[in-house]
Amino acid sequence: MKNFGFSSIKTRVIDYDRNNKSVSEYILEREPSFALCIGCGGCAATCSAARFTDMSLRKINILIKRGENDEVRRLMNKCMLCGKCTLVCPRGVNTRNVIFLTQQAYRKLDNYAV
Amino acid sequence: MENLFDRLMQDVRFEEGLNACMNCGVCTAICPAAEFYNYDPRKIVDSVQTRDDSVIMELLRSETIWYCGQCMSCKTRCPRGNTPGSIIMVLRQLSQELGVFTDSEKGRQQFAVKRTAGDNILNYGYCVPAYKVDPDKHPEQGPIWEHIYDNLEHVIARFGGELHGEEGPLRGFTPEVMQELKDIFEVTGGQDLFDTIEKYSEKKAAEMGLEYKPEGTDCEYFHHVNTYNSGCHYCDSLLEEEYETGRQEENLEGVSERDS
Amino acid sequence: MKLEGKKRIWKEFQKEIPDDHFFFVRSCIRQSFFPGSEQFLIKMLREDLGKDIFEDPRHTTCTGIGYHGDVVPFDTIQAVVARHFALATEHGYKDILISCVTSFGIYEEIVETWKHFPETLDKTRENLYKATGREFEVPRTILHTSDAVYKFKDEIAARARYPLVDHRTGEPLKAVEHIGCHYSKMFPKYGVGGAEFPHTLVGMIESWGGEVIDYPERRHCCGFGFRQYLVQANRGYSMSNSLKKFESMEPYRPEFVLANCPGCTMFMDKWQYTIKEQEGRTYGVNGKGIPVLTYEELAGLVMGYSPWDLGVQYHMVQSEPLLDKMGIPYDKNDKYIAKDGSRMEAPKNLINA
Amino acid sequence: MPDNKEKHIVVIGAGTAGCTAAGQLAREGYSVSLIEKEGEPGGKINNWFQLFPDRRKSEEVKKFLLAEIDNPLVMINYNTDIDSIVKENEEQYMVTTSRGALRPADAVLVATGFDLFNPQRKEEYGYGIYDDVITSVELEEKFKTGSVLTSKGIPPRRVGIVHCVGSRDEKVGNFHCSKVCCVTAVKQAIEIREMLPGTEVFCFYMDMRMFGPYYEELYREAQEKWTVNFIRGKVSEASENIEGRLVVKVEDTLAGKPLKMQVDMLVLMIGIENSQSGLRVGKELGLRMGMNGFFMVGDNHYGNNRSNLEGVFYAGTCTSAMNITDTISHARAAVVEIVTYLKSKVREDS
Repeated sequence: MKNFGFSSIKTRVIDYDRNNKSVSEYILEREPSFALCIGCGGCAATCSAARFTDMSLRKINILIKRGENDEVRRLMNKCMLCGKCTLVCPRGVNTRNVIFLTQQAYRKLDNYAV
Repeated sequence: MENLFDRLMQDVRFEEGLNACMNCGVCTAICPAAEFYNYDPRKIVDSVQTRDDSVIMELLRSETIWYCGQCMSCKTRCPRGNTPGSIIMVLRQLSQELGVFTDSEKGRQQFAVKRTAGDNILNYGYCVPAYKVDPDKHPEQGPIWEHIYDNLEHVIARFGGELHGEEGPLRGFTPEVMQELKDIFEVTGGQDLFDTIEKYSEKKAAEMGLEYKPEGTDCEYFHHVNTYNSGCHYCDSLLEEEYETGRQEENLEGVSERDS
Repeated sequence: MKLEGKKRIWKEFQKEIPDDHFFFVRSCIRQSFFPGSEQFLIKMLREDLGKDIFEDPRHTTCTGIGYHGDVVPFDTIQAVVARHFALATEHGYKDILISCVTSFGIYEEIVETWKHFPETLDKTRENLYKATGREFEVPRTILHTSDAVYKFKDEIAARARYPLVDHRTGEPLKAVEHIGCHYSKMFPKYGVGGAEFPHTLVGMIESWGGEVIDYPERRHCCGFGFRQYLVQANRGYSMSNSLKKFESMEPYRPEFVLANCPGCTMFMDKWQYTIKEQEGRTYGVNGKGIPVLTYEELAGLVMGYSPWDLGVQYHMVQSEPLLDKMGIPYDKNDKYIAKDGSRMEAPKNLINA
Repeated sequence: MPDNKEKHIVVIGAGTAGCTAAGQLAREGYSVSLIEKEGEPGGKINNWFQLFPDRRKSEEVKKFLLAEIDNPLVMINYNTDIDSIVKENEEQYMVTTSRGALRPADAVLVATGFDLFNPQRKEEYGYGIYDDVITSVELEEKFKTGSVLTSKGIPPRRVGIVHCVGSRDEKVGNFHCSKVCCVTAVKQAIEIREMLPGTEVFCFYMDMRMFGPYYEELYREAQEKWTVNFIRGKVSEASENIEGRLVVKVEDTLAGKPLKMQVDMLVLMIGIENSQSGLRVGKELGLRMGMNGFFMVGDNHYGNNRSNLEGVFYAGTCTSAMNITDTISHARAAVVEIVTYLKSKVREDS
């Protein structure tokens, strides 16, 4: 094949119909408060990890719901499970447990896939 | 020094293009660049409207202002009458004037744009005349282009024209016409911008240890800026850096039963 | 889908298109990549429709690709465009007919800027006078060449020898139209039908017997992106955007794409080749490519002109499947002819050839 | 009941504001002519099935309005348009309707209400073109019939709700927020989920403006109990795919990425504008207009029933977007203003 010097690029649009939302369902089943997030960003503002990385719990919450799993995997490992986010959430979302369940869900997802 | 925001405001396109953004994302939703680059025109407008010089300077040095393809689809939809595409054009202009465009990989490409479309204007009176679209540099134009390029005189003649003739397609321009174009560039700052791009590109080439020639497209620096792609502009690039599982995901259905 | 809804919009966004006396301005891309289209436009307007279309060979590029490639300042392009206006003024023309959507968009942007910021008009007059000694009047109307073809579409239909129908079944041919972002997204009022449902190409296709497909990515950009194509390292952006459109239109099985903008016409054609080479994908029926035509080429085919005199053979995706459907006769051997009238060797590896 | 029958007030519009004010004025003993262009009272309330935030049937509020105007002092003129209003002398207005001249009016109450935004003006959403793009009002119609089906006659698997259609949008000339659409969206989302438990609902919003009592609670209930999904971003365009499903493009601004999604039905939360018939009355009278297209009130804080004309007052949504509760309060406040005004006139006379 000819060398064109470029190739097609993978889209970064969230394709909601194609994405796998089972992690979100897994969390919602076990931590119903997950549904209550209003995206205020209080969690992200207080987050210890966010000071040193591009971790944003607000964003993770949204990305889980949209099934953007690769990015969630990348971001969630930066959480230090300090739990400050849970203290500030105005909607009473148990954010610490959400992260916990997320990690659990991906472990299961990835293991069962083998 | 003059405040950067005020300097941007001197351009009528900026004044017209920036009202008050409410971060609705209607621009990003249909932006062809946001589709493929790690890019969000909404965030650029939001950054600019902070009027914070350090934020603006960061933009001027960034990759992000160079992702826009200027399709202007954003203008059609914005409920606040902003034109992110125009704002970005003015940011790019300033980035070049200040010489900070060479700080970014995508910004450095301005040298390639200047040496091709830019120089074509003053050399031939066209932005992209057929005879300057070398098939070797444009393999994507395919075998039909090789045919046209190699037989341009015949192709133009078939449609009643004369290559470099007095009128019709790909006619040649008289020295008087070319002089008028040059004079316009001289009077309106077009030549200054060309010179600025050259000056900072030459400097950057030296810094990078790449050969620079005062004209043409045959030097290491041109080749570098025209072809180099670090690959870190896309969503995948972030993932590859930090996340290393190649596993395909499966549906979690059934996991919950097994879990409980 | 309810067509009445679109018709209502089309009625609202009608554009005043003069009947005669056009000052013609060429496109850099068109005269280089498919010069047949511009030449046929002039011929059709002059000879078939009896119109006055005037061209001053001293008009240069508008510098639009440089402008949107960010190497030409706004002041500079205003003065270059003003010089074109000066040429029109010199010959007494008030209506500019532009053969390029990029230029068309720029002319609109400039004229609108002059309205909103009169000081920029003064400055442009001063700049142009200083550089060239020329003076100009702001034109009465700014027209894209497709506007003119749209205006005369029914007259063309009246001369149709090969309407846009499958000549064996009488079924209308299905077509995709691509209007080009700068035609009406920036200033919807300058485009026939506005920004969301432009009618220019739709009107032609329907008037000539075809059927237009509305597909999800219809409004999406072809991906030209100026610097995103000019610089080789960026071309993935350009191709990926076209690819997205092709994937979206594929299920509708279009027979051809009718494009408005020179860049779009070229890219939607050439990227089909590159995508085929790189990914082995084609988007037409039976593994073929989808021919991408200009509105002049289409008008000429409908009116019965030889496809090779229109220049359809100079696209990467060849039009024979479409010609066969329309029942247009042709001799493949006449496609590539040299200045002296002799036949040249046909290029290899074209799509649909 | 005080006897003020000699004094006559013309109330233009028999919607929520007009009916409330007419009834209250009659109870104060004044003669009222209530002018309504439609054949029945209630105005826009007739469009609605259930009301936010408590989901009571809109018919109940309509019953209240009917009871209000069931008073011998209220003379109702249905199917009647205003032809002209002329200030007769220092004191009175001569109102001529399509049915003839009325008795001179000592005060005029403009309660002309609102028009719903015509979503055809937002071409990018394809209303009137794509079959399953409907308005919030058309969804209420479906609720009234007891079933929500797409144009293909099947229940939608997924419904998208677009906030701010015709509101907060310079492109259509409306800078203002229509206030009630956010909570309407939440209410309708719940109703859909209730009626069709298998249907997913997505609300596309820019800001959730839950300004009234129990609105925020309703929003929370929508998330908690009904798993309604909320995506922060203004929908940029809708189109139809080959299966006839709608493809919605939006930026998920909280994720910072564009998002596309197929829905079977797209509901447009159309905003509130001053009504065309109200604007004609305003022109006839010479009422001052606000920048937002509604009538400009005498004072934003303590005079929002007053107009620029002596003896002409406002009630309800001709001055700004309002919910029913606020409209009724505003109408009652208008009565207080009118009564005070008429009494001051009596004192001047004597």
